Amino acid sequence: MHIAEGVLSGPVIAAGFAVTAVGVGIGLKKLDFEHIAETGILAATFFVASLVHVPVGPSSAHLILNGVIGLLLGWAAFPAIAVALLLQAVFFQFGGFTTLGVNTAIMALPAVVCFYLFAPLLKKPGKIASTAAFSCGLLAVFLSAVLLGGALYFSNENFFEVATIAISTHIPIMIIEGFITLFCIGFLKKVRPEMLP
Amino acid sequence: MIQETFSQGHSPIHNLTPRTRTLAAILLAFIIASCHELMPLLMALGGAIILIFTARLNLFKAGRRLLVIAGFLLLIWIVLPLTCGGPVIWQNSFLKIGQTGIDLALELTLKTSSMLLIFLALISTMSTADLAHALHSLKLPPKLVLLLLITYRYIFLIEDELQTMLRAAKIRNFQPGTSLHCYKTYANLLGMLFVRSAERAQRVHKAMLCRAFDGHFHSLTEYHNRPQDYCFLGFILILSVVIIIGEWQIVTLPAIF
Amino acid sequence: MKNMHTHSHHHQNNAAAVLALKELSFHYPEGPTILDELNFKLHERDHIGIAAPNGSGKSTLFHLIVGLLRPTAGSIIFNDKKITEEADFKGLRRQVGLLFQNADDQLFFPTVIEDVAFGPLNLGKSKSEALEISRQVLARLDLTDFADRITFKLSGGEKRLVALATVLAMEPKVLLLDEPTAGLDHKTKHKLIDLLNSFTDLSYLVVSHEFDFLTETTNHIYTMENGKILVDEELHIHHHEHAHRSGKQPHRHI
Amino acid sequence: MKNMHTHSHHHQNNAAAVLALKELSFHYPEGPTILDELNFKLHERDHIGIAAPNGSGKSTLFHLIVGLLRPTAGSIIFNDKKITEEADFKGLRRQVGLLFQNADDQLFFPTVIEDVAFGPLNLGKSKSEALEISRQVLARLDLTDFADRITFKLSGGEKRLVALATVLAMEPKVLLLDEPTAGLDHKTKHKLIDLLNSFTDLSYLVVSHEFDFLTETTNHIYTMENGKILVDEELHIHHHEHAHRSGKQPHRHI
Ligand SMILES: Nc1ncnc2c1ncn2[C@@H]1O[C@H](COP(=O)(O)OP(=O)(O)OP(=O)(O)O)[C@@H](O)[C@H]1O
Ligand SMILES: Nc1ncnc2c1ncn2[C@@H]1O[C@H](COP(=O)(O)OP(=O)(O)OP(=O)(O)O)[C@@H](O)[C@H]1O
Ligand SMILES: [Mg+2]
Ligand SMILES: [Mg+2]
Repeated sequence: MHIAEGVLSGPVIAAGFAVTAVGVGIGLKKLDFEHIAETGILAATFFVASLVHVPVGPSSAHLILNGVIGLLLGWAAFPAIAVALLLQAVFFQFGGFTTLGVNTAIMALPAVVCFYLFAPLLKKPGKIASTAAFSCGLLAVFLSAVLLGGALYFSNENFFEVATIAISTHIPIMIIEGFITLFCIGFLKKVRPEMLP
Repeated sequence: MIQETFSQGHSPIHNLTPRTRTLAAILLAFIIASCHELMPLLMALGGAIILIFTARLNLFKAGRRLLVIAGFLLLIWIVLPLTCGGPVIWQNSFLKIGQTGIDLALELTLKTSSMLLIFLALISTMSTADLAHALHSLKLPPKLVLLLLITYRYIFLIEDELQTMLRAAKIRNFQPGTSLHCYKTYANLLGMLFVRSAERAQRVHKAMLCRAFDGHFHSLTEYHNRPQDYCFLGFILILSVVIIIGEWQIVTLPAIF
Repeated sequence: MKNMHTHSHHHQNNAAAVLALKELSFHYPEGPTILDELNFKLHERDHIGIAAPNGSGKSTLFHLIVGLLRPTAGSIIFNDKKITEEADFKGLRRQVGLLFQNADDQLFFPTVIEDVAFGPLNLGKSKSEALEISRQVLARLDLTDFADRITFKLSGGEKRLVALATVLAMEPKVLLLDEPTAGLDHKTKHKLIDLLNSFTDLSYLVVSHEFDFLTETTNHIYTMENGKILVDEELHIHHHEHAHRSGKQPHRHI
Repeated sequence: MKNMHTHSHHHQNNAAAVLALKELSFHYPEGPTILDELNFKLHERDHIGIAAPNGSGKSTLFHLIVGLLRPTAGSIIFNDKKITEEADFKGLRRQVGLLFQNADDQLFFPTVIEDVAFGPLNLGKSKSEALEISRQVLARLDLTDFADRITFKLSGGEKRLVALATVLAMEPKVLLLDEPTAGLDHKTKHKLIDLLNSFTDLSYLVVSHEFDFLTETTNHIYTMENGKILVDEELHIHHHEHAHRSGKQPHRHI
């Protein structure tokens, strides 16, 4: 999920950089050197995983996974996502320098919110944890879609319909991300629970 | 397969230091992002095309990169003329096409494509390692630079792991479809990818300790500007000024400040 | 190099060829030639070893055979049928099992039983049938107790055996084994040797850098050079020595 | 097992012990005992091999020696000094280089020269000194042309050699090599053998499952069992045979 360059207005670009600077700042501060390798390699995994296309009916969508990365990294999701997005810009021209702030905020802010909302619930027994994992995947994408829509709308009110379309096309993806997050967290819980918060 | 298609090459652009190119790309991107008028945007597109030719990029491959934004542009060309109002250009009983939407769609098309082409010509012509060092010399926090270098180093390895696992699923007759079995399989595959990455991260951290790493990142790269770097920066400055003047002539001063 | 012939000149066998590669050529996009008009035949119950340097294209060859890569020229003939379409390869993959160079790449479910059952499920078996097949295969490899273990926490050797179980659960007629012994200790290696020698009704092709292992598990050893499969006479000496040895030590085989 | 003694009984050497492990015990949190009062001495210029089954604790032992894990009991003595604090281990790690079992874990920068220079830079060398050292080490390993290559595009064997270069750039006195030959072809293996044999002024400890490799590169081969390092007489027979062989073929050594 990203916004192409040239679409955003000056104030929105500035706001995006402000949020991202704060988030990356907190993330880097919390990132002691014990965890630099981990964050870098998980960022790489996040980058690669988001290239996976899953079938959605006759078409396909690529995964977003910011819910999972939020649960795994907490605030460090900010620098990790910023780096991954810069690499996406370099490799695929998804976004560029001016949109880096907004695009990072769109993905990382929901990741951190979901971390605070759902991380404590993952340790609870069966159903609660599963529901939390599913909601985490769903909500992270939903919030990202809303932020993306908002960034478009605040850039130019004429983007209202475009923003609405962008948000609504993400509805099936939210559900799929919910399931993927549910199963993925279930996997981690069985195989390497110490990775979860 | 992730590839750095344009990073190798011989051209006046490839001969510039990565720092010069990065600085120029960032400057131009922010200037173009703040423009709204036709003339300066046409000039920006002209500049972008000159840069693409100077970088001697394979035009076919470069053109294909424009497809990245094609979907989005198609969407706005369909939606905006119908929804933004303004003087009516054409209408029937259901639809009304307005001038405002067309102007906006044109502005976005010019902006997006010129920014993409500039990025392609200046940034995609270096390896990401070079970009990281350039950003370091432009005062990006060292920790973030190190993160960028590590992420870049491992994406290829991890992509390879992912592709191999997908192949392993394929030879066991896995067929993707819209089904829970499919999503569950992908989720497990990705879970395994995350677990393997976390294990690898532990080993990498240990390997870093073995080489006396203490959290401080020292870059090896030093940049020395050569005449061509100054010439190029001069050209970029002139282009920027021309674009800004183009924008100013129409927008009155108080509106910008 | 004097004492090397291409495979087709040398190998004579009157049994039916299960798998034949004809003038197979391959290069990665924009890469150099990896396979160059390679000819090869695998007959029923053939147990063939390939020992060749790093990068000579062994893994690539295996991936071509099961259709994970497509040849740039030449053809793959399986059970006398030329395989070209993805649909044909799908059928082929049910009968040709590939053990990857790295077992970790092949195991992506949390528990062993889930992983082994994944293939049969994809083949359209019901859950209970898939579980039944998986249990049988695990029993055959002496891994019954592993069913509920977490795959990721297994040792290297155990992972290799479980990966083999996932392949066998597809009930293949031909096995392709890509460096099955790398990083394994002697005990596990011998378990693998015994296992392979018990596969009398299967044909298999093993890639390995370890001649001892190849001589104990195969009837012929070839090498790869310049994109072709060659017979290496020097290696054949090893082989005959082996035939003699294993004749004396039948207890090594199941 | 009859013909096995613990290491300390057997190994006699009057040179100074660079590294001594005394009654070293270790288990992972909540795991079984991996090392059990292990005793071991490495003397100056000792070239020692360890061949032991998967999971017997070889990698764990190496990680303990360089302080990546802490023993649950016993002590590590380096240059006659007992090492307990992280600060001491930091000093030790400058002199004891560990080659990891997987080269990809050890090469974490995009380009070869950056990676090799990373250690010297961390040791406080200036950029130009670090570059100078790195170039020298690469030249010594015949890798001069690799300086600007991208690490992830190297072949397995090349990665292993570059990983060795990153270790040597720290100018260690002792090398710990964890399965340096896994997955390498014969040519690269021989390059490694020649290289190790040229390290006459270093002590090293090599873990490998390949006896041929150990006999060509070490003077003693031990095994590990029940958390201890043991002398395996059977292996020593191999060893003597080797001593004889390499005496005849001095051209193998640099
Ligand atoms: N995806 C790829 N893209 C481009 N080149 C590749 C790719 N995979 C492998 N190669 C190259 O193809 C050649 C053959 O590789 P392959 O993995 O088949 O060799 P191999 O004989 O299996 O080697 P090893 O003994 O190391 O496993 C090598 O030179 C390798 O660098
Ligand atoms: N991080 C860990 N946590 C818990 N147990 C571990 C961990 N790492 C290794 N082990 C266990 O410790 C034992 C020794 O592992 P180690 O890796 O030292 O063996 P090794 O002799 O190097 O084996 P190999 O020949 O496979 O490399 C194994 O049983 C392994 O499962
Ligand atoms: Mg291979
Ligand atoms: Mg080990």
